[in-house]
Amino acid sequence: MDFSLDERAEAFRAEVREFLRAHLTDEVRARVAASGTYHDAEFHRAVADRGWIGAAWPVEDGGQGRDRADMDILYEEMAAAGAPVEGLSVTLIIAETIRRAGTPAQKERILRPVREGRLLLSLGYTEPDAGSDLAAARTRAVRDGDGWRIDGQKNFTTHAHEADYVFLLARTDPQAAKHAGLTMFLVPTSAPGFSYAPVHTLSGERTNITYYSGVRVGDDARVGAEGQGWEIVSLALAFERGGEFAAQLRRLVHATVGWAHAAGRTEDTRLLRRLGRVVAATEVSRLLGARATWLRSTAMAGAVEGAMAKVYATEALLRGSGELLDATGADGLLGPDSPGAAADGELQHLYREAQISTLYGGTSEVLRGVVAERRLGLPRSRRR
Amino acid sequence: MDFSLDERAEAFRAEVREFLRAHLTDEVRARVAASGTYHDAEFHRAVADRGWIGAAWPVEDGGQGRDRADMDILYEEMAAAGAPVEGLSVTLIIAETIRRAGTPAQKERILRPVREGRLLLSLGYTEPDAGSDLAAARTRAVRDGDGWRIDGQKNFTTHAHEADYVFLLARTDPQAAKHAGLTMFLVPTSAPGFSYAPVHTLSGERTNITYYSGVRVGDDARVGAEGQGWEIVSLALAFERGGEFAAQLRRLVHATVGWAHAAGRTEDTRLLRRLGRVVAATEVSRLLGARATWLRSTAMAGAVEGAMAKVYATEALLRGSGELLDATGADGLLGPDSPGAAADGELQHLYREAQISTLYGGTSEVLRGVVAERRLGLPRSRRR
Amino acid sequence: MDLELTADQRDVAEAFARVFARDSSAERVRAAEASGFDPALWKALAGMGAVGLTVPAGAGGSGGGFVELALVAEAAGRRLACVPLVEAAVAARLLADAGVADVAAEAAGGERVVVFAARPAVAGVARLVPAGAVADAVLALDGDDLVLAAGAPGQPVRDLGFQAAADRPLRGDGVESRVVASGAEAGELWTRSRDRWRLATAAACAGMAAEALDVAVRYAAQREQFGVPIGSFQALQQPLADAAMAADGAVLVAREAAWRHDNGLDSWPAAAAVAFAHAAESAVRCAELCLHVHGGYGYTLEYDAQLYLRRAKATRLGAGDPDLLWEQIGATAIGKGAP
Amino acid sequence: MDLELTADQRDVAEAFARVFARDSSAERVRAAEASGFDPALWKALAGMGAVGLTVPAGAGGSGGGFVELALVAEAAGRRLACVPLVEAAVAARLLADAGVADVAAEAAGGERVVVFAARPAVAGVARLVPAGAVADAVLALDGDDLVLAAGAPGQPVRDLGFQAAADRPLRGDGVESRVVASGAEAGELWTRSRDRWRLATAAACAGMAAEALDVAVRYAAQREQFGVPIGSFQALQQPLADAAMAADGAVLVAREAAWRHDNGLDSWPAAAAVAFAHAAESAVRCAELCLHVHGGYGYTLEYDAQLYLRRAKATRLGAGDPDLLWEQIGATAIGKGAP
Repeated sequence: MDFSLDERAEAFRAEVREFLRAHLTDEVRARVAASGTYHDAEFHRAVADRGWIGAAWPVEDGGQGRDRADMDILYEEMAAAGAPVEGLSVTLIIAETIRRAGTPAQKERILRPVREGRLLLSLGYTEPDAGSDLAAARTRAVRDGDGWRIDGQKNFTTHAHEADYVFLLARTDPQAAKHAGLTMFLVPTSAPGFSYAPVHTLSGERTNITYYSGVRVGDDARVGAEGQGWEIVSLALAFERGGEFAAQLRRLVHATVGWAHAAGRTEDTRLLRRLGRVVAATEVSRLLGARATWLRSTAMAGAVEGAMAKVYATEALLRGSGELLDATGADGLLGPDSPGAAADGELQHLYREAQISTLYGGTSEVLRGVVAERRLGLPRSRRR
Repeated sequence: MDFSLDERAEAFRAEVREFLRAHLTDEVRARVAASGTYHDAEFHRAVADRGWIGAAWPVEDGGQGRDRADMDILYEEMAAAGAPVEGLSVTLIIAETIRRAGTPAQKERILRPVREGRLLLSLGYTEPDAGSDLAAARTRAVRDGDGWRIDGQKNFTTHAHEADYVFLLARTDPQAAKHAGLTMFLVPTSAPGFSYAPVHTLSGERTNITYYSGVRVGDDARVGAEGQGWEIVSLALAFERGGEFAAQLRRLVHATVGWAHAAGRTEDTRLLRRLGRVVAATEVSRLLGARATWLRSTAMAGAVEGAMAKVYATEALLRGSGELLDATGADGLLGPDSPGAAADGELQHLYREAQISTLYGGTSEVLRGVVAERRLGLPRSRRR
Repeated sequence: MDLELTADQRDVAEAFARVFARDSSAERVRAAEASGFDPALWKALAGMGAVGLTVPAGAGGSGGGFVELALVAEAAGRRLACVPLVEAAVAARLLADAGVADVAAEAAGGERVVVFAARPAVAGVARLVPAGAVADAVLALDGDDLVLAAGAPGQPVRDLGFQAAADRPLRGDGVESRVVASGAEAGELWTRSRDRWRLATAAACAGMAAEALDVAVRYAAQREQFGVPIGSFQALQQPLADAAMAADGAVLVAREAAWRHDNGLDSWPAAAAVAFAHAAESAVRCAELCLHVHGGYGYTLEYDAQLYLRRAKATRLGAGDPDLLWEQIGATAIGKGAP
Repeated sequence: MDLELTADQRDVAEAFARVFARDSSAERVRAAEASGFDPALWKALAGMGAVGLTVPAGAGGSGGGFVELALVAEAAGRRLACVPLVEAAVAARLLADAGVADVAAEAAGGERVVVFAARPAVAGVARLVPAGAVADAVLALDGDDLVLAAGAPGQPVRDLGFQAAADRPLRGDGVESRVVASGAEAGELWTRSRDRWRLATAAACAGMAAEALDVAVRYAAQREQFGVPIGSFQALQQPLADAAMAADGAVLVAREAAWRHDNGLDSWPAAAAVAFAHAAESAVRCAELCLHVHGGYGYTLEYDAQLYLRRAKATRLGAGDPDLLWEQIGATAIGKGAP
């Protein structure tokens, strides 16, 4: 039993922190706040310049052969610092899927530009009537000559307005069983017939609704075989991790501690009790996340454990951010854009953001069902 | 809108309190604690002597024609004082059902002795394999000459060892649909073939498992028509109320306030916060219960509202008793039988008792489902 | 006991429900969101006598009770009305109680927007007063003095609850201060008004809780996932049922507190504290659940869930750290000794 | 990072799991319930070196670490062992650290039952010490002194957790007192031992949480209601899944705290506080849920659910009001300043 990260990993953490001090400037933060996009092209390229995009890929794929734990450190530190890392994160999930399941030509087209920070990818899974039920997608892709014609609509295609491709789940066989009639595509956002409209959210983050109106793509846009869309989604979902959420809790602790000192509340027992609970939840979340990473690194699966880490951390974030905001009283009414805001509005911002955390990447209810069935071995509930 | 109880009702409350001061002696309390039975024959008869058993029945049925609110006051004050009122409560639920659905001969046999405190009745619904699913009862009643032969087993037949009858739900037609093959009986505990074994519980309360081995009863033991057992159970369930649970919360507040004074903890903010929450929950529970009673008195139903009052109060009791016990720290380790126990062990006792409160009379999960369907109009969940 | 509204009460509740449905529709709330104040709605309410509802008829009001105010506040909460109804109604009544007849009449009629600050001022400034960015005057406790401070509206901030919150200095340049009461009298007047603010705001919170729940239930009943309405999943039914208990309880405790007040029962301030603590918590709980039930949509600004969440959380925060209130309720129970 | 146990650690865990399965079966626990102490189990554990596990080999122990003790405590918690394993192991190590060689050796070998009191004495009495009703001696902080008080076992009480709790006077008639350390040294020794008690007791709580959850899941998977296993209802699956996260988390935080201790990291006392706070809460939560999942049966003395509930709640209460610990954890985070 060894809970330590090895020396190399610790050195990497130090390197990431140093990088953030240099590159996560107030200017970058201001741009992110103004755009509502948790992606910043300049910052993104600086990360790429270090070779950290795809750093866990083998050297023959252009990576640095780092372990997964290193990537976790990267995400964790970035999330804890509030760096704009969502575009990077989504891009890597898709690129990783291409690396495993793409054609040589797709890898050629995608992997190097991704590594170099020149290509941004976005997810097109969910639809207005689908929500958590991804396999209910109705966006159609129809054979058209040697390619495909795509018509439909996707929700929550974050970064679509600056991305190069959408990783799009479409129905290619409406006669086939729900999960069997799907195929995955990589649709260029430059294609005629593609458009988007911004969707603004409670935390100020911007996402998009994307429209596909007679969008033509070649067959080389297809990822995986026809009818294998669900397998590709499942593969991609396995690359979503939970480490960021423990890091969000760290951000919450950090902001609260800073505020307590600034506001002279370091001995307020009401605050201390609530903070103590969040500190403990942070440690538990960190370890649940670390366990999932370790299991994945040893090829002992880890998907259910990842779900556990995600639900535990995000529920703690929702509850804890609400309670710590309560501790600020009326000063908590002010957000990041108001002078005199408690913790510069960070607590309020985290409370707003926390509302979505228990929903995306699988709602808490769906994931608890996964845990009940696959970790506890309980009989399947009659969900569908 | 008028939240007051009328003067007559308030006078009745005062009368009940005065009665409790006179009759709920330390001797009675000691007997209850020793026997684990929340019924005390002497106390029960004293209640009967006041005419309070069946007091809400019309005068022609031997009652006092009181309103339901009076009966609620009676139960509430008794529960808040910790009086042994469970035997009385169960007896009245059954007697009320007989009064509505029994034959004239059954009414003759049951109602007067019940009113006079000479007859105790107990419930035989649930079975080892049935639990919440009462309609799954397997205890068999088979036609046998002009009567019935009963074989089977019932769980949680509280007071069976001192009761005169068990109100027994039995399967008379195993071929019929689950809910259609049931019939209700009033089985004398003096019948040959009836036996019981005590079952002891976490709170020290005693209940019983009852056995029926070739028990012979006449057809006059049947309550309602053959095959109508489920209708009779439903009728009886409607007479279960929720008022006692708000009273249990009052007991919890009372015990905590007493302890805070005795232990010099009246300014402990940790205690005050938790107490404040329980005080609020007590008020909310009281009003939810009063609403259900009021709706019933105006014949606007009130069953769903009763379920809401029950779940709210019992969940608050479970949470609140646990948190207030926490506030006592290590002194809470001692129970009612140990000198030096915090609050004379009452907080620990209430915490133990609270564990069953969210289970009997419908589990919180089942009742929340009822609320979701009947109060919120949500589609039926796939429970069965 | 009779929980049914009287005919008069029903008339009040229904009349105002109609007004808010028309003049505080989702579109109107969104239009008023940036400023936190809807002047047309204010005018409509003032015209119906809502602001002076509890001010005696002789003092320029309608001579109603807090039960009626609670019913109006409940309806306002349901529609997230962008007006300081409770703050102004409590201020007008306070001014009438204190014998400041001229201002009381103007305040009651709504010609001047005068609002009560539910937290004492600190260093001569009433901080983040709801409607402080639009009010003509603020009534606040400044040390031992109860001060009516008129002057230019405060600098608006983007407050969580779009309530036109702003700091209001009680003295200094451009502020016309008038001490309405001092010492023990000021304390008594202020405490009584704070408790009235609590009970009426509790009613507003109860309305928010009930409406957020209704919005969630309507969505859950029609939204399908995995081939069935999501409202048929026990995983959502269970928390929705719990929310229904909390919301119904909030309506009951708020109305009862108002009833106790109007019937002169000594217990009304304690009831007001319980009502506010429970109703404010329930509003946040129902709004969070409402957002969650809506999935990703709930998080977008296009849906109303986030509006309920923000107003509910802000209303709760506006009274200060909720723990202090729970402690106060506990202390009251202990102070009464063993019941 | 490698969360797998080493071969040695696995041997320890498995060997003790076997011992507890045999010598702390449900029957044995019930037999020991009245006294709160199972002498035969004690003897078996002592014979395997469990009591002196962390005492250096030269001082009569096995020279193991707190990771091993945590693994044994976890197994003990799973089986509700009726022995003061953690209290005695911590006491033996403290005596060795303090150089009280003779008693340390006897305590480590289990010939004398010497237990550590995790709360300071009040007015010269160590109150409600687990195993105080059977121990030959108690180690407790009495003001500025760390006192070893030998004497007749205390008067047993019927404690919630069937842990043979009793008050132990540290001086007076029939008590042989020995001051082991004084002043700052006593405070340091005691605090370090209290933190060790926390991490090992956290492990015991994690074991209770995990086992109570397993018991609940096994029952939910086989018990049928309404024609299907109750474990297929989302209404039970959801809280069971939450309990699994809490329980797995408890095992991880407890083991990591022990690992930090053994690796000499300065952060181990803070980790021990977090581990105890979380694991004790999780144990109560899992036990309450276990009882609830069993329906009426869980409430009867025939089923084990109530035993887990009582031991879990008692272990938590035994450390005092949990709020104080949460506050301490918060204060530690604040004390470190902005991280």
